[in-house]
Amino acid sequence: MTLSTDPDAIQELTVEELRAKFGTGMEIAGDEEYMLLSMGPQHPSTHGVLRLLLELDGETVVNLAPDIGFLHTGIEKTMESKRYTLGLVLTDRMDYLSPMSNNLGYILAVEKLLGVEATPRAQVIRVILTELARVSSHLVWLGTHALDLAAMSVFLYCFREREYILDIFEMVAGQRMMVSYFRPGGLWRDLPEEFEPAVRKFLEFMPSRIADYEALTKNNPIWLDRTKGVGVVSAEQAVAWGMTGPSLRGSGVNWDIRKAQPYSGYEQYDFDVPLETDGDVYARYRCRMEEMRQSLRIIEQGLDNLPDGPVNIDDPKIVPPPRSELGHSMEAVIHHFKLWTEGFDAPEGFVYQSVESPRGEFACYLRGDGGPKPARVHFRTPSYVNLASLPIMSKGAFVADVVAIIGSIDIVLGEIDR
Amino acid sequence: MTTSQIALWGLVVGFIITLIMVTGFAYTTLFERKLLARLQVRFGPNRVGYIPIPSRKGKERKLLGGFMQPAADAVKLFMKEDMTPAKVDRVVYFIAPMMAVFTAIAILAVIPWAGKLPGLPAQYEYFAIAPGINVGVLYVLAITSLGVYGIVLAGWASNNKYAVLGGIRATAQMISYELAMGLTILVPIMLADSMDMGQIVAGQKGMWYIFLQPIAAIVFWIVIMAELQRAPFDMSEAEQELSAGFSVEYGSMRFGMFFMAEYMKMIIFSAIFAVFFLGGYRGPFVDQFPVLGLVYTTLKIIFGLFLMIWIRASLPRLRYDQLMAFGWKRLLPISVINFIVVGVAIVLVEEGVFDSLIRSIQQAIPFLG
Amino acid sequence: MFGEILRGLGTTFKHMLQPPVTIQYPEIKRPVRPRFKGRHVLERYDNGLERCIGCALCAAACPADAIFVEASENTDEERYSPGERYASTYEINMLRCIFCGYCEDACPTQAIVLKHNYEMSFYDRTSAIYTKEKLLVDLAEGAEPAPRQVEPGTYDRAIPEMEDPV
Amino acid sequence: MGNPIVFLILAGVAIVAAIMMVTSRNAVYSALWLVLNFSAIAIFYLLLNAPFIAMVQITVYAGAIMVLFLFVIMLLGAEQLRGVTAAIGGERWQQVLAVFSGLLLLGTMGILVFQGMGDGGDTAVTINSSPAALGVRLFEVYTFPFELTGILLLAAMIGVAIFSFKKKKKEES
Amino acid sequence: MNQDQLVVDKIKAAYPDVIEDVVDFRGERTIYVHTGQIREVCQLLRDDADLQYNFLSDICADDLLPDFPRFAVNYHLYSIPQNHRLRLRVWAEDPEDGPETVGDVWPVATWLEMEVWDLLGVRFKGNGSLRRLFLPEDWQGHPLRKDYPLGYEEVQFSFNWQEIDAKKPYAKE
Amino acid sequence: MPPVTIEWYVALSVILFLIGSMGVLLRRNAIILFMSIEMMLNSANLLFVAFARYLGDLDGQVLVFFVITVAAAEVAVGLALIVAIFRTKHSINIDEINLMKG
Repeated sequence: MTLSTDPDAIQELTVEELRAKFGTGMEIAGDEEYMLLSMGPQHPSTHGVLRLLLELDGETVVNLAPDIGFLHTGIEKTMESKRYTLGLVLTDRMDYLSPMSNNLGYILAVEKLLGVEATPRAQVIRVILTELARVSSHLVWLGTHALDLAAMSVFLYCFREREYILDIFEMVAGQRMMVSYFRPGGLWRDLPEEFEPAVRKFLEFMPSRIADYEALTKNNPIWLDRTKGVGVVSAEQAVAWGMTGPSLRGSGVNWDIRKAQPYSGYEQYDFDVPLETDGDVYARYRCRMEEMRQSLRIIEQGLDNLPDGPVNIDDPKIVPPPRSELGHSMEAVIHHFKLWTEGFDAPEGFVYQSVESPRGEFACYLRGDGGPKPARVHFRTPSYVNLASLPIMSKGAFVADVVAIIGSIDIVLGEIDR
Repeated sequence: MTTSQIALWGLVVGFIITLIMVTGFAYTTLFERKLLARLQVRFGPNRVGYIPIPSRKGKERKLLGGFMQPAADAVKLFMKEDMTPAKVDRVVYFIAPMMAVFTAIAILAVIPWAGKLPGLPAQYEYFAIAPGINVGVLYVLAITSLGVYGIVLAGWASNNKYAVLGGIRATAQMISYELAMGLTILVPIMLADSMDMGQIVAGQKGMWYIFLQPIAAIVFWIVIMAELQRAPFDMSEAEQELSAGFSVEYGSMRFGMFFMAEYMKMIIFSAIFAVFFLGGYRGPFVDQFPVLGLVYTTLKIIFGLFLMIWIRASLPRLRYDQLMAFGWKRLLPISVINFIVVGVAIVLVEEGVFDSLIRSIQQAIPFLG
Repeated sequence: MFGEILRGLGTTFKHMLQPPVTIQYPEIKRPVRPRFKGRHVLERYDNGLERCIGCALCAAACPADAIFVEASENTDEERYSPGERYASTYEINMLRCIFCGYCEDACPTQAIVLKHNYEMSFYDRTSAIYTKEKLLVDLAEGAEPAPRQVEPGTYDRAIPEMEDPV
Repeated sequence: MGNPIVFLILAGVAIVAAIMMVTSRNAVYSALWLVLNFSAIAIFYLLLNAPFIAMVQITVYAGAIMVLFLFVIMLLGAEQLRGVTAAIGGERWQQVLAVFSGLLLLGTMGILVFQGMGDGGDTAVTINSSPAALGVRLFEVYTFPFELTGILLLAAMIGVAIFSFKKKKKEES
Repeated sequence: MNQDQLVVDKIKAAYPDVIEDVVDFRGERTIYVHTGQIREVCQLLRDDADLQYNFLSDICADDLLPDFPRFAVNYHLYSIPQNHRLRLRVWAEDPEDGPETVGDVWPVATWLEMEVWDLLGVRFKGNGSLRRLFLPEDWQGHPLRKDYPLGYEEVQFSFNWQEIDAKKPYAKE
Repeated sequence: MPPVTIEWYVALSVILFLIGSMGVLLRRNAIILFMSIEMMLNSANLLFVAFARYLGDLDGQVLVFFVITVAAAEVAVGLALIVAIFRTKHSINIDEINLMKG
């Protein structure tokens, strides 16, 4: 709920009105002794434009209500008026920290709806890039999380490595963040020559960099004090509140979609799913740090076993013909024109495709009505669902802990508000 | 010297030192930004005021990059609109930054900067604004304890919940850490058998107290960081939690005054740490050339600043309750025990138990002057 | 406890001795990768004719509706591009462009290409409309400018032979 | 015992601060005026050759006790009394009693002062009031009271701790 | 026996008439459940020892405007122990009289239903916290509905610059 | 200008004490009331120190030291009481907190 009319309005609401507004599950108890503190949307550590309404007893959080919608851009609605391929660019802009995962989720849903499957080479490339995106996303998470706890150097070190990954993305897709590299039926183009050496180099230096971050965080007594036993969420609570990703695995529930319901050939890779049982901020931190290492393993296996062959499926109804054919094949020209003006028609029906994004289960619900544009697109974004459990995690914590907890569930407001 | 001469001396020297301090504060900010940047593999400010040096790679801003940055900052702060938010308590809102700066400057009075410089009045044993005060250490404690007013009043007057939280945090923190501070300060006092800062420095001839009392030195350093509200103890402004805490409603030079107070206090407390544990202005050949004392003091201050900034770059922030627990449950017992141990040890030394040990250490490190 | 804190301090100290990684932007520019999608240009053939044939596929492919194309008929007396038509108006609203590169993909003649220039800031919003004059590349050395008069039947084929981009 | 001009200025500051403290509606202002009053008195101590006491006055009173007051005022948000009775006033008989006893005290003082005015002069003796001398006196003559004060402080500490514990228990149950 | 079939059998055993249709598409099973009994079915699916659909992945609604019933609500269920996905789909003829909330089966449903209500206007019975989540609280209508009027920002080019610029709501100096 | 004698200090001390006692009698705000008491203690302290100087005896200063200690203890307990009362009564008006029930 965004208050559109009067910025002061929230101050003037009575406790009963507040309770009515913020409803069950996250209600404001409303005792005069407590102080209402509005945190955000312009606040250094709400990771964008999240607004939290805190009810404080001294510095202890009695109640907390998240208020979102400040970044709502109506992506789901917009996509209904875009063709399947054109809608892809919008998915980049949801979780802007790992656009590759979003692309993958959407593209897999489109391919599922069309009933096609990408070529083996395309699948491996997708996996490599998605895992790179996962590492880069976790780097931003670690940096901002550490910054929330005022360990400011980690932030800059993380961004240095992230820069390297973004450079790889630029090398591959021509864009650093809004890549739109995966296309229905395959990829935009094949990998460039310099891709493999660059990634190999990354694999070489990254473990020592992770060790550097851990030197500043992992066993630091202050870090432990700040993270251990903070924001605890039990396994039952985590499942009941729909938490996914490292936040869920930090509570000891072993569920990783890459393992449980493999897509894009994840079953061929040998990797572990890091699991912690404490369910606190520190456990989630440990999970993500370990996930970075596992991602590096996956990337290495992908590079080692990168098959040859085309990156796009051989279906001119879905994939535009190669440029070299346009000059001499009338058929190719027709397909090219038809694809770029009308797109392809998807069958009637609906599909639901989940992928494991760095933040958790990213899923795309896609309903086709036989035409070139989706009739309904819905994204189940992990940050949005994970945010729901913020009130139960923060109850009884301190204001400073709330900051740590927000950091630990790694929310991206672009994805929450869509 | 008559009373009025003493007062005149205090005024003149005080004015000069305050001026130096204000410049020093500006360059401390630059030092912090530069050093922080280097610790984080960045450049730091290097645009304002540089000497372009042609190098193989082309134009690089190498030498003295950014040495005019403090001036630019000052101009920016002065040029900004000096606004007062609507619902603040105006009087207190105006007083608070002044209180902060006042307490920072007042401590300067008793700090010894150098030994018996040439030209110093005959009865002064060392160079300070007000030398020879027999309660110098207590004076430091007293003025330090007033330092909290700037923050508390700013927090309260701003009529902002974040500011109030910052103010309350600062109060509790300052009061808690002052205890440990008082108890650790007792250690050099006991060792030097005087509360005169100059006597404490003089007492460190041949042996800095940090080597005699490393525990007290570490505790005192931690307490200094807490008193200064420096990371990892910067509860009251806690960027990530309270956005800017007590100073959230301040802007332009009024904010600049808080900034000034903080950085001047950084310098001053580095100096105080040097006086108590690093032998103050003492160093090799300082007895022959008293002017060297100024150099040593400066070097030791820079070392202190370096340490503060380095720690800030490396450590996460404590939580408020952990900070209090740390102060009361760790530092206070440590300093109490340490203080008792030192007391017993001094008596034993006076009885002559450790004579040979001390002599051998003194022989091992003669360079400390 | 102190050991770990010292390790952290050591890590930052280690970094202090490394060269900074930031780039002093206006003086030193980071080279972009060959595939980088920057500012658009409208390409020409080596002989000076425009590649754009005014098919408006780019406009259709644009997810942001940022391209406006108006096509006119080529004549042999006044020939801008090979084939029947050319773009008499070609505009990109850079305020809307998201640099996805779909226009480049859709273009059947490799006329619109996203090049490596990323310094496109402007002071007023009207400068954000990139007209054809702004987009069109400069003539190569010795090439004739378009429009020009040509022998009839020389430039019939609108879509040239092309190679797959790397 | 000090320069009369300095005395009068400081006395003026102290008295004005005291009056403002009592009459301020806002408790924070009261506290600030009281800090000023304490500081003035601390300077009196300096004039009276008691630097140690002066420093203790500032450290303990201005630096700790008043900060504690401010802390509590801010914590409770009790800058001003809400509703019910006016900030100054009380009941009629209290006002009468206050004024009466004030006048009584003032009269006594007047008599005392005018009787003694002028005979003493600056008879003060210079004393060695260095912290060391004070400490010797404290520990040699007043050892027992010193220990008693320690016990009093301990008792106060325990009392305060019990207060805060009670509150926590109530919350838990 | 495969999980898909087991689910259908279990539901049928407990509530014989509740399943309206079962559809398989691209390897996903959709069970059309009678609107009135969605909560009971969900409870069964979560609690049954062989099913254990303990994880509610998502709730999303469809607006199938020309058709009737117009709204359909999808519940994407997942069973972590069985590693199986399932979609329940219910029809909502009148969005104001939507299905019952499943917030007491999976607490997160309260949060997810809020989004559905905000964007599509399907009101879940018993969910007391339906409020504007993404949109300003004074927003009219539900934008993901098919009959929601679409706006279009006319793109400015040099030929229509003046015309559009004149209509733009620039701030007054 | 006559020299400053001990009477001056007596006078100042009495005036301060007087103002303090006025505050105690007239103010309703428990915290201000408390502060008035502190000021009365201080006026006594001033007298102690003045007489210590006058008589050339350190005992006065020692007593002040004790008074300050006791005052610190008193403030700690008193403020804790005020906070405790405020939590139950939501008021620090002494007229409203004079009942003996919680």
